Amino acid sequence: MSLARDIMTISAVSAGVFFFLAGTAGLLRFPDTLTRLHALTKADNLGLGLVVLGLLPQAGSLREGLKLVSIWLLVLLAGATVSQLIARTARQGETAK
Amino acid sequence: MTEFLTAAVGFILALLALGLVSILRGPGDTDRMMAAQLIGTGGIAALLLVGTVTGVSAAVDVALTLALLATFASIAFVKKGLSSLETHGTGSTENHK
Amino acid sequence: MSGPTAFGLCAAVAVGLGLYGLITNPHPLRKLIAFNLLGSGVFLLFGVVGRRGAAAGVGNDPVPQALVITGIVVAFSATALAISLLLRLFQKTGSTTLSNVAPPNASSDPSGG
Amino acid sequence: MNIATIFEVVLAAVVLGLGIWTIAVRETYSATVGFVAYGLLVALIWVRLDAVDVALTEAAIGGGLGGVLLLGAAARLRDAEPTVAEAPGMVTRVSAAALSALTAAALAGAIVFLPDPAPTLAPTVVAHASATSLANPVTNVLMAFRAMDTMLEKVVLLLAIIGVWSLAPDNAWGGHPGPRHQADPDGILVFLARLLPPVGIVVAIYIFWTGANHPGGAFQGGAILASMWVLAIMAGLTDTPSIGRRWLRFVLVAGPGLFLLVGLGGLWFGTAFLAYPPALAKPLILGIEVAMILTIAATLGLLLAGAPERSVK
Repeated sequence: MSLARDIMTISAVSAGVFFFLAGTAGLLRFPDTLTRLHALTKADNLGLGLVVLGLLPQAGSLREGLKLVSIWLLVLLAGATVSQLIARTARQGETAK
Repeated sequence: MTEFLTAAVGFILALLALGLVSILRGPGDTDRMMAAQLIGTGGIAALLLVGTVTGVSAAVDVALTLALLATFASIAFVKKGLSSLETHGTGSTENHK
Repeated sequence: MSGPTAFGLCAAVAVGLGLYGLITNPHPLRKLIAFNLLGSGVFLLFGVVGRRGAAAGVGNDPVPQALVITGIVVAFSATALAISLLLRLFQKTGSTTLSNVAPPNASSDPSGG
Repeated sequence: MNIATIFEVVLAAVVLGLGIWTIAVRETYSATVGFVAYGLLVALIWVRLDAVDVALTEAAIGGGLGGVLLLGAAARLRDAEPTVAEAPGMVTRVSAAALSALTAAALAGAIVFLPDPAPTLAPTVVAHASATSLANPVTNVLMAFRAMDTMLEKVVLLLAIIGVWSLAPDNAWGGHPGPRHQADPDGILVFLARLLPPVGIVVAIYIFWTGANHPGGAFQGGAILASMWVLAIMAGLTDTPSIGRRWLRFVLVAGPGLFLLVGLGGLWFGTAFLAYPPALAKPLILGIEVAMILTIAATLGLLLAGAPERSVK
């Protein structure tokens, strides 16, 4: 049982770290704001989500688990809103030029 | 298990530093606005992992606080960036003083 | 080298960096940021020393912890007051220079920046 | 050298790199962004140092409110940047560098050669925890053993807000602090500002309540409340209250006022200033903290908003 939990943690956290890696690579390589924003949101949504998923089996109680999930939901909400606002700003900057 | 999670935090931190370099160097203001979002997400992931590694369960509470306040900071980043663009760039809109 | 020692060295360097920025940077807002960096280094030094005082099931000496929490709040309110002063100065004179020399004379030396 | 130490060295290096960026970069806006990042990562160091109470405070202030404060100033002072051309000369720079290096070296030496049986007050604090029936040692120190410090800190907050308000131009005195934000009714920001504050208020109350036995407390909860309030103001859903309002002034003095009253009561009934009667210690502390969280939230929000600047009709 403990082994199964550990395997799940290791695989999910590894996948999460991979998405952070992909997001960072995108930030470094992509040419303009909108594509970089696209890369960043991958790290946000999937990276953190998978890390949270991986830590769930290690959480001591139901309350801890719920807290972990609510953190992810909060970050999702924030990420969606903020990237909308940034994209809108970038768009306005382009049309103004 | 602990070793794996610690290595994962170290890796995420290094990626965070790389991402910050690219964002802070970035040509436009809109690129810099992403910084708060990136640090928020990466910081929360690192915090959750550190909390699990060291067995400090209250680290989840810190992550919860960070999730709310990083959202707030990101919004302020975009909002302040917007107003400075308005007064600086287009100049067509004259609203608040 | 143990972990807390690494953080202690980091804090010592942060104090040095803050001090340097506070003295050399001409922009008042940058001076404020440098001062906050200095303060944060001092707080971290408290934390590192308090970490060595872990005892009786408490991971970090609670008295320096309480001092640091108070310090962070006071530093924040002082920063807020300083920023208000700075914004008012800018509103009144149109510049943020702290020198007594009138701004037109200062523009004759464009080498800085 | 095990993997945990390597992680700690990496963390210290990243934090230091951000510190150097903050000092060295040319643009003020970038320096501010660097400082916000620095604040968020310092919170991670505090968790690693097993000082979670401080980590919560640092996350709330260093990463959140403080960053927003500096950022707002940087955005408004942007035009002022080129006029400052009085960079110090070479002599000043070199001597400042020497002085800073000396200070850093002295502090580093002090850290490396600390006396070995480290002095600590932790056992004393834990031994007296039964006096207040609170299990969080930091809350015990803040609210009981060193309550005088906390009370004076609240007075400092009050003085800071008086100082900020006193910078208002004559025609704006009595008005609303900060600029008025226009609400975009279909905007996504308004949507978020309607959705997030209820969640934030619940989290703030949780952090406040858990502070009795686990890390947390009035200040951390108050900072979250303040950020939610300012979020609603930034979205244009509400305006800052005009500074002449009676309820506002009452809230601003409630925390330190109640603290002072309880302190004087201790002098009257008990033995010393701020001495709580043991049976009433917990309810009294709770009462003070409830007043304090409101005061802190209002004060922090108003400190972020700044001085009144819109002229009153």
